Amino acid sequence: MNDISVLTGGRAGDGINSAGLLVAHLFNHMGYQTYMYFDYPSLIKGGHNFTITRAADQKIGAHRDRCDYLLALSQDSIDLHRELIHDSTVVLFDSGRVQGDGQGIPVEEILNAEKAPSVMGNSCIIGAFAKAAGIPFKVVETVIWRQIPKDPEKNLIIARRGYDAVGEKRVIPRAGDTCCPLLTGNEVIGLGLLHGGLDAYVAYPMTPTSNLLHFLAGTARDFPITVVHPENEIAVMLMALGFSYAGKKTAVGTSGGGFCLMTEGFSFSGASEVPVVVVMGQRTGPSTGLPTYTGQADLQFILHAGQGEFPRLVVAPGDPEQAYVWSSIALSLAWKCQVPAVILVDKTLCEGTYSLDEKAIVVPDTGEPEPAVDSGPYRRYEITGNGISPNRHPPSRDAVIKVNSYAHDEAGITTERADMVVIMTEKRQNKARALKGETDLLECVKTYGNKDASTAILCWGSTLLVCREVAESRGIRVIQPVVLSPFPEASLKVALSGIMDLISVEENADGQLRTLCSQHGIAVNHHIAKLDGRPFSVEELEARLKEAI
Amino acid sequence: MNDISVLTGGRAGDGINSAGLLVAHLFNHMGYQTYMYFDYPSLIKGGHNFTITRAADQKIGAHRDRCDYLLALSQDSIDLHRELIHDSTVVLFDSGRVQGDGQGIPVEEILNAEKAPSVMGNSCIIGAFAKAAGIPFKVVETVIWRQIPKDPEKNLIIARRGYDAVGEKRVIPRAGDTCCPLLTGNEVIGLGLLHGGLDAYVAYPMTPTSNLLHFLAGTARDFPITVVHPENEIAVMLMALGFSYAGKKTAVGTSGGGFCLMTEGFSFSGASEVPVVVVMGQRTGPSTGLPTYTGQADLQFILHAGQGEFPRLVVAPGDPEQAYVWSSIALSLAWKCQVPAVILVDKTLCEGTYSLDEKAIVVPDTGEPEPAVDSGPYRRYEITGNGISPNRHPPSRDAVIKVNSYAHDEAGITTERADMVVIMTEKRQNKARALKGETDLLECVKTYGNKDASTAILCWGSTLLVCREVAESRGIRVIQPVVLSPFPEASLKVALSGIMDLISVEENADGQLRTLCSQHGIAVNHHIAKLDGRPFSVEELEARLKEAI
Amino acid sequence: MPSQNLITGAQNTWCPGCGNFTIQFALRNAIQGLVTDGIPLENIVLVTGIGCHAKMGDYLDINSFYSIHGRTIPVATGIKLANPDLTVICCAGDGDAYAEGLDHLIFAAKRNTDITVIIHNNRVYGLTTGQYTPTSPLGFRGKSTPEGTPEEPFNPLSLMLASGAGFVARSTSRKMPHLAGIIGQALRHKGFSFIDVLQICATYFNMTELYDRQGYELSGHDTADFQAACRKVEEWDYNRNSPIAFGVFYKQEKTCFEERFRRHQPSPGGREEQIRAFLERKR
Amino acid sequence: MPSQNLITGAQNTWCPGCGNFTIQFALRNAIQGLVTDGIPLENIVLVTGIGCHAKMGDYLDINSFYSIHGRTIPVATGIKLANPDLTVICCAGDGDAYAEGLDHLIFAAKRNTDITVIIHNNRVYGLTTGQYTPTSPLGFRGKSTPEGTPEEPFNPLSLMLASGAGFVARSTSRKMPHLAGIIGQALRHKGFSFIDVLQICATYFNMTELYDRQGYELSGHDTADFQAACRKVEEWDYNRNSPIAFGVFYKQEKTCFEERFRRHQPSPGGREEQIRAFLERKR
Ligand SMILES: Cc1ncc(C[n+]2csc(CCOP(=O)(O)OP(=O)(O)O)c2C)c(N)n1
Ligand SMILES: Cc1ncc(C[n+]2csc(CCOP(=O)(O)OP(=O)(O)O)c2C)c(N)n1
Ligand code: SF4
Ligand code: SF4
Ligand SMILES: [Mg+2]
Ligand SMILES: [Mg+2]
Repeated sequence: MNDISVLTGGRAGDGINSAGLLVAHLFNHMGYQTYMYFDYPSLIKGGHNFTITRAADQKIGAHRDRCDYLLALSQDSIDLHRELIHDSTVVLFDSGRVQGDGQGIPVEEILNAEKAPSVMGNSCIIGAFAKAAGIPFKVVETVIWRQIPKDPEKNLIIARRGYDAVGEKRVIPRAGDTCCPLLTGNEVIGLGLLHGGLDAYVAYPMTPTSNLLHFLAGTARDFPITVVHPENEIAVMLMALGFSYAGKKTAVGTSGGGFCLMTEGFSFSGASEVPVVVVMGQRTGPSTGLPTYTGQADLQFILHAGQGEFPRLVVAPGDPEQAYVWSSIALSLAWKCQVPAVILVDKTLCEGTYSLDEKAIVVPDTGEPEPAVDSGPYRRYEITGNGISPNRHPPSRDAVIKVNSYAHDEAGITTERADMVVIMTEKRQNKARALKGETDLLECVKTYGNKDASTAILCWGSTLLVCREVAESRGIRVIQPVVLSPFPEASLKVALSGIMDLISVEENADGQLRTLCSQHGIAVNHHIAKLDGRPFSVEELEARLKEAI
Repeated sequence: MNDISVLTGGRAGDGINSAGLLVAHLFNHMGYQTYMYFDYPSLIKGGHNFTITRAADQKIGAHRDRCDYLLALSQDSIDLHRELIHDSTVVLFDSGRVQGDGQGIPVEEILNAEKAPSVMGNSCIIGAFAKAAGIPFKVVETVIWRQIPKDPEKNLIIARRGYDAVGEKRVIPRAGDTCCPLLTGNEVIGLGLLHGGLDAYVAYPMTPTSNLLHFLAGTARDFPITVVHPENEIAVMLMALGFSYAGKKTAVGTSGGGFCLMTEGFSFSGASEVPVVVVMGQRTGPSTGLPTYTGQADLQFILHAGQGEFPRLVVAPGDPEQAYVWSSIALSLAWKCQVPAVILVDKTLCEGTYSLDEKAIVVPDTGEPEPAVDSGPYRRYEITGNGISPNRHPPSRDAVIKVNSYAHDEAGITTERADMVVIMTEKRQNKARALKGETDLLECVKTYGNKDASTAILCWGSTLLVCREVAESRGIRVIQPVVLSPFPEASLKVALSGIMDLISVEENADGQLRTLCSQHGIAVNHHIAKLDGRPFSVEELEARLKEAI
Repeated sequence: MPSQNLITGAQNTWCPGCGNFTIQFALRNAIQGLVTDGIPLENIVLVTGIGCHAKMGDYLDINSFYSIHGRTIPVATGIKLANPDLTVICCAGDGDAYAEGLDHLIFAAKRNTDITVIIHNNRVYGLTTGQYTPTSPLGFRGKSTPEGTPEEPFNPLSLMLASGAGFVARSTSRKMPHLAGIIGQALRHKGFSFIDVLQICATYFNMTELYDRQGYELSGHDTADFQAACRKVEEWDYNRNSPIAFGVFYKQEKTCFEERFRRHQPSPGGREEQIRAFLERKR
Repeated sequence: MPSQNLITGAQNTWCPGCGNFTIQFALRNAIQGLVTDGIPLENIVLVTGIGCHAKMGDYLDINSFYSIHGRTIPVATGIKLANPDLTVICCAGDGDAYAEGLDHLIFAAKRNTDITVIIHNNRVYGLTTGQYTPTSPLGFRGKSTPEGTPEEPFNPLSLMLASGAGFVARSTSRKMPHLAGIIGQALRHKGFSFIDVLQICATYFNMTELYDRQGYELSGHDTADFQAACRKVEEWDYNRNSPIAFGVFYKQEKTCFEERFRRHQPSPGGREEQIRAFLERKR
């Protein structure tokens, strides 16, 4: 079995993310499945950035605690990662900047000789890596032509110089013929929303969803969508509700701190039945915390955010294919059921780069909202069997469309009548049932690994792939609820049949999914927590699991 | 047993609240325990307002579905309350405005004759009521002198005219000699905070806590406190944190919508360990909902508000004495443990008026924070045994005091180091334990009613008094957790011993306390919900309980 | 099917003598004027905040979005961006738009979003029973400031001019035809239009006498002259008792926010093809 | 015990060439000047937002409150009200104070809270890697606006003058002594002081050439003349390439916010007696 890890390190501003991505593309064109973790502090230049690009024969989404190649553009890249280096690690470094054991490449000299700008240094290192790994230069050519739009010719010359500067060290074989698109989670979420019919995206920048804003702003060239970056998150949420009222399928994106500012509008969406989708990218909290690191500590907040009670859809995709599918579903169901929806993700998924398995992307048809039946004057909150009223948008001839944050009657006029308040609360409860009916048609709980095992890992969100990898190697089961509200209690209980030992793996201290399960009478025996903002490595989870069982 | 209800109704602007309060004061001076419910829609003039003033021999805090006296200043006051009127109801009305069966009083004529302004109409009706109820005029005199600071003489003349205009109808006996202070929940909370050492109060007006702002703004004449009403709730929360950093014990007040805007600052308080107390008055949601009606649908939101995980104190007093005691405790413990605290109340408690039992107010001494030991340079987040660091305030010689919303080291400097992030998370967990240790010393769970019963009502907040009344008459138990975070699981389980049938009574649809209990392995058999914003009447809860058991 | 007079059946709960009645009818008349001009009624949307003013959403029988406190403008911006054919009006309070959500107001002016904002400036929080607002005079004794406010008011017109607003006007609920006229002009102005309406709060801040005594209608004022507008709006600082001008202070057409968004024509292959093309580039 | 040079040991992570270095040392020097004047160092508090600018809180070895994004000013206001003896300084970003939390800035000016606000106006969101802010020029291609921004910038100085600010100045990270001087004046001004610092963002918006070419120091300008200040700040609109003046545009002493709060002397009986008296009245 092939399993290769490449650590690429340098300072912020050195383009480490791009370098790691080129490595991933090389593997991709060698027929591998890839995953790239990007670790960076909250600063713009300097500091220490690194990527771990991993390649394997089967789907992966976690890094390992060792590296086979280390590409060092800074001294820290070696000094800070000594524990990842083992005897057969191939260390390549920019000899102008780094001292160490391994193979130095005189990047600056090469660039000077070719009169190339310093940004092309990465191509030099990548060339050297390819040679050391025995990757044919043709593959380098393909990747550079495809992935470096700016002056690929010159970059190729530089890469060739790097290629020629070193010898073959540790040859990696071709693994197959597949060549997947490599995408970040943010890009996949964006595409899923676009697939679902997104008309508008409104966001204020905040890690880890800023890149979703950037991505969608860029796609506004190709897709009929409007992307707005307003003055703050309160404006974001309320603008989105304005778009929605006017008939546009709209999403917003943020992280915990920004979501706090959206909660009032979120409750408003619930009360007024003006739908909206929130892409909520978790990072390490509380408060500003570690802005560029990951976490899963906002689940309970998201489940209960906003004053009062109203149905909400919360989905937590665990891998890029789920992210595509469930982003699309979240948008469709939010509009079908006229509820707010949250796509709850985190830095790992948002900013990780994955090989996308296009065949695994099958978006179920969630059906269209029932068409408005025109009987009598239009009433925005008409009482119907399932609690969902015809949703019309201005301009709509002969219809006066009134939405309202106050308790209201069917026409949307404010009321303080006790009976009407109860009727509208029951309407929302009816809608909650309708929403549950919709999600019951979908595969809300996924099961992986050994279906006969009596031990299972329970996880949610981006830890899925590390849990799968560890579970598969240990012959245990993985159970992942993708939908967290409405809670898929019945399907989860089915998925749990035969399980004697249930271990939750969550990047939080409280065991928030565990708590949610206990509300539904599902006992979790152990909670494996992770608190430092770094995702689990395969080895770390393996060790933690060993302690637990 | 004496049990008398008086409904006073009129239009907004007629001073119905004051009229009802005068009735309460009459009862108070007749030796009764009183409670007054004030029902009003969200408008300033017109509409229909009413109070139900109830008097009994023992402590009460709920209204009944019948009235013994009806004082009608508007036609609606009779027409909308027919179901409360029974054969022996004494109906008194302003004959200039109302037509009906009962005794009319020519208020306008009397005022004209005495050249009194129209605001004095209430005194006329009150006089009439006193006569009808056989209350000696001396009592009227006492009450008017004490409670009407503006021109009591003239008011007394008018009251006398009312007194003389009717005959005795249904005489209520003197019940005793006690004469309690009559206070609204807001006033009691304010006093409790002042008792606890409040230095500053910051709020933006929002029902049902606006009157707490007004009350404290008024007390700034007598107490050394600063009261600020800033531009919005975001400013409120952050200003409060500024006060707190500078060494002032500070509280803020709001309702759900305003709290949404405070959640980001709330998480900041948790992360930076800059304490603050939030008085959170629930009303009917979601969103703007019914601003002047009650509800208990924000519990789960409050328990989880803000991104990330951090300890918080949440107390939900159920009667005015608890409100006093626990407001004081919340402030003390928030400062002792350096955590954010929430006093979770609702419109019923905030705006209801109660006879305050001063003897029942015993504020436990929660002790002082450990004094700062000066060893080496001051570090705001010094790691200590219990997670609580010395809290110094500028100006503080030779100390640099740094607080920080980012993950930080002991000195308060931003860090992104994985190990330090874990250390600080563990510090917060330690503090959570310290906080739990503090609350474990207090009576976090209250038990009332029949201690041998196998059936119990589980309630929280302002429903306590209606539950007590019903439970005592049915011989069952009432269990009320006053502290909701940290959850007093052990004490609650002790309180539940012998209980076979547990019924939660909550003014929400989801059964939010029930959910919380189920997380702790406590099963609630029935949930009695109330959704219309009106508090339970005694009769209604009795009937609902009968259905349930 | 909206009613002929554009008034719903909802029970009106403003206090007797409240200036909101005047604003209601002035706005109704201005809207009827637009409809006469050929704007379909269904193309008009009213966004309101929370406060006494906001009940307008219940009372006018037109499309309405009864928002939350302080948040008329972002909603209106979203609606306008979603469909620039709509005529979007905000009825906001002074607590609403000058305190809780001031930032949005400034950004609407800056962006020149083509919406009309009517501030029911009664200089008090009406619905929460009488606290000071950013335009209450210094020393105002409201319920939250029993000893008098500790701050001077700001001048919303100066703020709007400094923010780039292209239509800045003031009127009052004491002058129904004047107000209707100004609203009519604002609705027809292409770009952001701002009207500060000095509204009588009969219950908590009845300035009838002041506005009647000090108020006068602007005449001979050059609405194209920015400097002149700045000087004119400074005449009254919302605090002292100088003359109070009513009318349009400044008017200038500029490119609107929504015009600066490229409206993309869906490509022939549709979304799926675009997605496939994108994925292809990522291989 | 703060270090002699007032710089902590925290690793500095600003980009090489970043204007924040200049601001850091200018502020440090100005603070040292205050201390020389006799203000105890421990009486000085720095409040920062979130952004590159905000790292100042880590780097200066003085009391600091590293707040959340957009929220320096309410915190500073709370601190100042709590203890008027403190000297409170805000280091805020343009995203921070002009977008996320603009309302607070205007209210601080309106109230004349005696704090000093330094805006690190690099006209870009630095820490979130380069999006437009309210002072970026029209058409700025940031990551959220790859086709160029759809809005014109506003002029923060005009806004501050319209909001009632009593000290309005501009400087730049290109002029360290000038900046230190202006900060020194601001710190000594009794009342709200505002400094817009045109700061170089070496990475995302390097305006060195523009500021050096177009910038000049105000001289012969009457800082007591409000009208003149208004005209002067309009000279450059943060969009086009007109001359850019640095210096104090306006300066006026007025009553401060915190002075208008009655500071009550605790009554002899203390709280308990007051509470008892209150209860007595409620019987
Ligand atoms: C977030 C939030 N804070 C506070 C309130 C309570 N509230 C309702 S109306 C109002 C003030 C209204 O004042 P203004 O906007 O001037 O409107 P007016 O009633 O004077 O027309 C407030 C503070 C609220 N609904 N939402
Ligand atoms: C509520 C919230 N929204 C968004 C962010 C993300 N964020 C961090 S810094 C920043 C922008 C900083 O820009 P600016 O204030 O101009 O500071 P600079 O980095 O340019 O100094 C943003 C949007 C946040 N931390 N909090
Ligand atoms: S309180 Fe004032 S603004 Fe509100 S309805 Fe009454 S008069 Fe009008
Ligand atoms: S991104 Fe710009 S503002 Fe931030 S540190 Fe770098 S140069 Fe300075
Ligand atoms: Mg108002
Ligand atoms: Mg900036």
